[in-house]
Amino acid sequence: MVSAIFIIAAGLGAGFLIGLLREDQKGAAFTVALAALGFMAWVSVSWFVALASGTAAPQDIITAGTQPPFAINLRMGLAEAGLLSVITLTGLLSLVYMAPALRALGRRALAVLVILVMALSGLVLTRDIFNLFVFFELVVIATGGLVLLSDDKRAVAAGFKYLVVSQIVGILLLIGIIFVYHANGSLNIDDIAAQPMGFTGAGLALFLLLIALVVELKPFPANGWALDIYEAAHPGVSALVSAASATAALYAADKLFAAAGPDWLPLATVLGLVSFLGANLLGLAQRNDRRLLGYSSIGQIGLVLVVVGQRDILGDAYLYVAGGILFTHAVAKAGLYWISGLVPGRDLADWAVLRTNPVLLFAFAGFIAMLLGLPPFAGFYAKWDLAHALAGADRLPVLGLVLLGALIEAGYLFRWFGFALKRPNPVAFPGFSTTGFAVVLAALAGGWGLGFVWGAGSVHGNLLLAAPLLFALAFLVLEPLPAWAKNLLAIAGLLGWVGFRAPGYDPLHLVFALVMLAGGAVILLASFAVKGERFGFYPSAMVMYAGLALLIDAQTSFQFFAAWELLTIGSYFLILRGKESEPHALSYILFSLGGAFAILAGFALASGGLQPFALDNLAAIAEAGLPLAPWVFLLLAIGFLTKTASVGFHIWLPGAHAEAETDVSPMVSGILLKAGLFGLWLLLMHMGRQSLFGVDLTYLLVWIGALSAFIGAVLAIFQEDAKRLLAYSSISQMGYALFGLALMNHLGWLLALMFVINHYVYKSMLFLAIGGVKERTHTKLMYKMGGLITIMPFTFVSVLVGIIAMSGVPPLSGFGGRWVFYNAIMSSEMRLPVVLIFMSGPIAFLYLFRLIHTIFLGQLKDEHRKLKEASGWLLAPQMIFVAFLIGFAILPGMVLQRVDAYIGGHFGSTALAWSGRSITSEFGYWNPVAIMIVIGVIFVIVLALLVAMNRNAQKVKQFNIVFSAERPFKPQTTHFAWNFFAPYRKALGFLEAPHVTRFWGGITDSLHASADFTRRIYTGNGQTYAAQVIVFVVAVYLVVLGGVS
Amino acid sequence: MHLVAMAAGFALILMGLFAALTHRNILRMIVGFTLANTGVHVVLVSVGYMPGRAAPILDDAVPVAEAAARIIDPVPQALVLTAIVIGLGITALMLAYAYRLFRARGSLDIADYTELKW
Amino acid sequence: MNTRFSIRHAAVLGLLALLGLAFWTLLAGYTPDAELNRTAAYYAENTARETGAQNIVTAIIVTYRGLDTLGEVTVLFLTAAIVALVLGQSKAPRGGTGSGFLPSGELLTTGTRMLLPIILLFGAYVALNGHLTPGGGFQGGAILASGMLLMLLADPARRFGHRLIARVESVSGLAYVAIGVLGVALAGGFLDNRILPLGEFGAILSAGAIPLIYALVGLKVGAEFSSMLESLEETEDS
Amino acid sequence: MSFEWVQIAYAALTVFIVINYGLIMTAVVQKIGARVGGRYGIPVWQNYIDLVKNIALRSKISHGVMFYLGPVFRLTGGIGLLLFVPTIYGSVMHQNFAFAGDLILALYFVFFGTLGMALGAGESGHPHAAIGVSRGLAQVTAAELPLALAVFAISLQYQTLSITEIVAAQQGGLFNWTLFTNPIATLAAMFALVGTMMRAPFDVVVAPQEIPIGPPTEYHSAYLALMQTNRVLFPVAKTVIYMNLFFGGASNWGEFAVKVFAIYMVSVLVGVVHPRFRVEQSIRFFLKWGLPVGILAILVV
Repeated sequence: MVSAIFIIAAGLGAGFLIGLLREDQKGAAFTVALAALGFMAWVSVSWFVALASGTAAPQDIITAGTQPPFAINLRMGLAEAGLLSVITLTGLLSLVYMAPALRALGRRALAVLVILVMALSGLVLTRDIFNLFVFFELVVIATGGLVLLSDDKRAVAAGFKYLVVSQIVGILLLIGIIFVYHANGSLNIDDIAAQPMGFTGAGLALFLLLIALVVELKPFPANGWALDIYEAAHPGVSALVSAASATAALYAADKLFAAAGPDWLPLATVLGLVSFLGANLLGLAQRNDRRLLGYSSIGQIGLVLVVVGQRDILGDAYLYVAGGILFTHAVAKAGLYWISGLVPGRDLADWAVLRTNPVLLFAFAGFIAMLLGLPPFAGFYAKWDLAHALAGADRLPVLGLVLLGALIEAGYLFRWFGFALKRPNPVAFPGFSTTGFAVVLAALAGGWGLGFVWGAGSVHGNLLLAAPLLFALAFLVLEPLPAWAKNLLAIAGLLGWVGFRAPGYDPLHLVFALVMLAGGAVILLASFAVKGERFGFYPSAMVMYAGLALLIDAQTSFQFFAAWELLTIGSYFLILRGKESEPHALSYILFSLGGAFAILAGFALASGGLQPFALDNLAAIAEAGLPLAPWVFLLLAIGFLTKTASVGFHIWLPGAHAEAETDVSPMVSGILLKAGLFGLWLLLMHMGRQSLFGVDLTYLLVWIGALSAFIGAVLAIFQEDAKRLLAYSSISQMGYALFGLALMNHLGWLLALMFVINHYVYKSMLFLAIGGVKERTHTKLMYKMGGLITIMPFTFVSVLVGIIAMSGVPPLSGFGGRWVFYNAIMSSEMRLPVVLIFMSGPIAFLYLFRLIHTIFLGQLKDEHRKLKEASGWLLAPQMIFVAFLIGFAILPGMVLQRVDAYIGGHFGSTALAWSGRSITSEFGYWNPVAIMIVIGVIFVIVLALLVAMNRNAQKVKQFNIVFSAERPFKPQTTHFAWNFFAPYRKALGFLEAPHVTRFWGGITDSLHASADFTRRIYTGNGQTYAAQVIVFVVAVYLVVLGGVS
Repeated sequence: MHLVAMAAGFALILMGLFAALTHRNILRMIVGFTLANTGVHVVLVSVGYMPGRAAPILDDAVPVAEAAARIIDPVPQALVLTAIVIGLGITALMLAYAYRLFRARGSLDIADYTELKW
Repeated sequence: MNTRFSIRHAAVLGLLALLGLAFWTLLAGYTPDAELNRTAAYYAENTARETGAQNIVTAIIVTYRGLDTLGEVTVLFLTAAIVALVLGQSKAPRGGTGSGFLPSGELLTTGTRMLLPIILLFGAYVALNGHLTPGGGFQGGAILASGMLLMLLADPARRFGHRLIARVESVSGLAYVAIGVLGVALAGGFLDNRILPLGEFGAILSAGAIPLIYALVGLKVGAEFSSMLESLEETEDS
Repeated sequence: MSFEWVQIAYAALTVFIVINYGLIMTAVVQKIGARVGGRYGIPVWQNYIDLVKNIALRSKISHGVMFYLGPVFRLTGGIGLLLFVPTIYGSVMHQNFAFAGDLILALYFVFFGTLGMALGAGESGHPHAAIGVSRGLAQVTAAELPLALAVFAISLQYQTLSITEIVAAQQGGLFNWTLFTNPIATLAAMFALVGTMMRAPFDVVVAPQEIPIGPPTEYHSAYLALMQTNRVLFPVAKTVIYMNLFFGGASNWGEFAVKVFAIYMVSVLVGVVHPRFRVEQSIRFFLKWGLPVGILAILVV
């Protein structure tokens, strides 16, 4: 194993050697630099591998043949090795990436780069505070030099501001160092006695030392200079600063915080939180990509500083957590900066150019996911453990703030991704460097690699080894295949998985598995209608299905949450595919992530930090009647309610479902919503009733359900957009299901189960049908259609069956749901919420009739006369659904009987009596077959009568109607469709007022406003920045002083 | 005595910072920082100083045997040398930047270089 | 100015007053050691034996804290390089520079001729005796550079070979690093000066590698300062 | 309850009786109205004449399949509703097909005819039809609400959803009727009755003056005949439910005739003394008066 000292020696040697070369030997100089950095990287990585695999022991390197503290010593441990690997590799890649700029500037620039990397390594290795200072100054000077690489004229000014601030930091450092030395009689970090946090002499000296190091981390709000560097410097340099320098500086701070002892950790926590929240908040108002990345870097480093502040509770997990976040951030941020070097424009929307290069787009998505700690990347495991440690140590405020900050960050990052995917873009990449491209890919690979390593190190098992996820990721490789081939594979995969897993499931799991996965396969039939390659569809869709598959399989809270995140991401990318869906996809992902964080907090709270936490243990918590039980319940419930789009969290749904592609709408509506129900069902199954401040939370849920059912229906009848109408009706239907679940009785759950199945069937069917119509008429506005029955008879039939089923009119399956519903409410105490449900029933009838009438009946428009029936691939699943609906209507027992028995087992209540064909509850009875036959017979008889009486009725033309004794001349004027329920609006229009939208809108607006206001502290004046740094230091000093005394 | 030196050092630092924070002329700012650095160096050496002892050089005056009792703390002196050189380096760099800025815009007013903000 | 004074200056004053408060706490809490602390004591007792240097400070700088010094040298190297970068980008057309200067006075020119050798000699002396007497490579180097400065003043149009300076600079740097590495190979660790015999205590050729290193440092520092002066000199409006 | 073939014959009989009863009753009601108004009025057999005339009509047109099926749905709905509910309590003959489902079935099957009718009218392409449907649906959502609540109330009261059992529970004396045991629920239900009988003040759906008879605008000949049949059958079928739920049911055809007539007259009486409501007015009316009573009904049970 090569001693780490050679990393430094090599760096210095190379630097001087390059100086020796002639100005014109640029090639040679470049080679030397490359060799040196390569060597340094090789040493670091080999150490990391050796230490991680335990084949080598940590090494202390002494210099001058004298033991510390009398001579400077270095240390190479696991953490150091990891950090060095990141730093040196970043340096190496940056060298390649910046090669043209560096060559242009001459060999000296190369020397500067190499020495910068050497200095950063020294920062990590050294155990001597003054030596630390020396390396710091080296970093400062080198950075100051590299800033010149930028062709941006403003960079020089930025560099100067940076030097000004570094002067102040240097002063503080030196004062701190010398007094610490005076107090301890040693400059060695390991000798820094843990001073009680008194502010006499040493304590204060230590404070100056720490605060100086913290300022080096560019903490909000004393960081204007850093932002200017990030914005103006060459992207390669920014990458280096953000990935390597910040990482090294953070470790330096970490070393001293570790030495300073636990009393100082709160300082790190608080400063970190301020930085994390502040920077992310201000990021909201940014339009310049590099500056935005700067804000995000500052935020992330702040987050790691928070982790540093938690080292007392993290224990052995400390390196795992801190490393997970820090490394992922380094890789992702470097990658993003490198991409920004390829993107010509500086406005966020200019990233739309990435669309011309799918690989870069994929990289972009990957890096964002890494930054946000989404699975399967390393940050995910780290965030999970962090949350659990915080919850375990009752540091809930910290947990809450961290999650809040993460949510804000998600806000601007995903908005940005939306821009990239949806904003107008040039047809091709102007000027595009292949080396840069390669470097980006390297970073991407690194990110995935980290994800794999962290997964391997996780107690929960490696997500990247989960079969469904692998299957989904495989589609990334298969992208070049034609859509039909991928579709075939996808369907096979889904069915295969269900077939493979189904035997192990209990009836309830089985129902969900069939609806979500087998059901997904059925919907995928419609995807055959799409020609071409359909880039990006299958990976997203399959990630969503993988998430669903894992969700059903989940045994522990971790597996559940990981699956939850996966299906959220997948569905987000799916929804984002829609033409107009940019804002809706954003609000979807934000609500979903918010919900996910609530779930995370809930699980963390429940587990009390002990992992792995089996889902069944929720029951134990409930039985133990711990005071935190209701809170766990509340958090988890909130998380799931965001997914079911219950009223209050519903505003994302209409846009998201309505703007999605034809075959995506049924997936996200018919299938995805069920994930929320699944979660709620698990929750209620395990935790049962919980009451908070005397309020029975299930009672609350009943109200929310009823309210959703009602509001959803009312809003649906006022829509002019067919798909929005269906979307709102989904809110209503989910409300029914939630209502049923929350009734907490046997029939209530059966009701919910029936809604899970029915809603999947008829909503998927209707979305496909309406989607088919839209693809023919190119509009979603119902009043622009009309009279399509003759042109699209099959579509009409499926819509007809769909609405009969949904409205609960006998004989179709919807009625069964209503019947169970009545029996359920009769055996429950709830009275008032029922009123809302009663009301929403007939209202559903209104919007459903509007749907079928204004599209298929009434007057056919001239421009639609030549249309054709929807594509056969769209009709195929619809016909399957029609068949199923009728079958399910006649023989509901086939599906429900086992489930019924299972639920009965859970409640210890008597199941329904499934005698022969009739179903009997303790209150009433119901015989589907008889109903079907009776109605059928009567219908046939009456029809026969009619035919007998006027078989010779003649078919007349469209306008042959009695119209005030006149013949209408235009379908537009004759088709009564727009604002169809005007009287209703007159009577109940006030229910339409968008209070919820205003509420959330108000929150986001105020966030943006405060961000835009606050960021004006960065006046751009170097002097002001310097003053801000001092203010920051003094302020913290006074606060801590106050805290101590 | 030593306190005087140290106090003077601190005073220098504050004065330097005051200059650097109030003068908008870049050169004056640099001078201010140099002043502050000098102050830091004074503080550094004053920490090592011990009344009534000799410089840490082992010659006939200070035989090796009794060195420990006779000399002052050598470490700060070693440190201060490094600090001085580094301070010099940064100052030189700042001057170069100042020159470059002046070339670019013909102004040395720090307030004129605020295109980057927010 | 006056209008701004009342506001900004008052604010800054208040701010620095608070900072001063912190400094004051340090000052008040400070009591000089009666005895050398353990580190210092160690040096006092072992320097002679371990490094054979009379000047303990030098021993510390070159050996015990050699890594610092190496970094320090690197700082100068970097600065020189970057200054060259910064100024190099606004370089004057070849030969054109300095031509605008009046030839400096007779006195200065003659004085330079007389003083320069002495200055250089003195510089070398200071550098080489660092381990015995106050002084050392940095001081020596600075003196050497001052000689260069004097020459430039005497004849602004004068140029030294860039290559030469660069060579000296880099070679001495490389040698320094090499010695450090040798320390790992032959002695107790990086930059251990005992790769050469410690020699007789107090002699000029003693204290192992220290004089060598200091000589290199002197050369390097001198070269670096000179190159900085050069760069400044060569900017078009000097 | 299980099925024997003979029940079909019985059911047919029920339908036959009810249709004729309806034809005459509605005519009688008309006549009474006329007499009150000082006019001579139609002969009581007028409905038969109209029926025959419509069937005999020669000009017959169709606007399409749904248009054709509309009346069929309508009448199926009427007959079905009648047959899913036991007509005469205690009589084996007239239990009809009540074994197929309980109260809930009846409650939801009401919509079957409405839906089919609306679809048929929709395909006629006549704006007045669409307007009529829109009005009708809008109004029914509010009007049916009190009934739903009242039904919930009494099914809680009797702890069953089976109509037969509910009727059984009301036997043995006038004061066992729900009317007296649960007046609030009954009152709520009556709101719904008045609101859904297509009579003033809630007949804006067919508002002859503005939108010539609304949904059926385009219908004629045999279509109209079917719908006419339904128009006499359906109210009776509905009234039967009310009778069974709130007025102790009927144990023989005489009682049946009287009770149905009496209940039906309620809506007639209300109708003749009130002007027509606009839709939003009737919605507000039901929400303001019907709904609270209904809520009260389910709260006090």
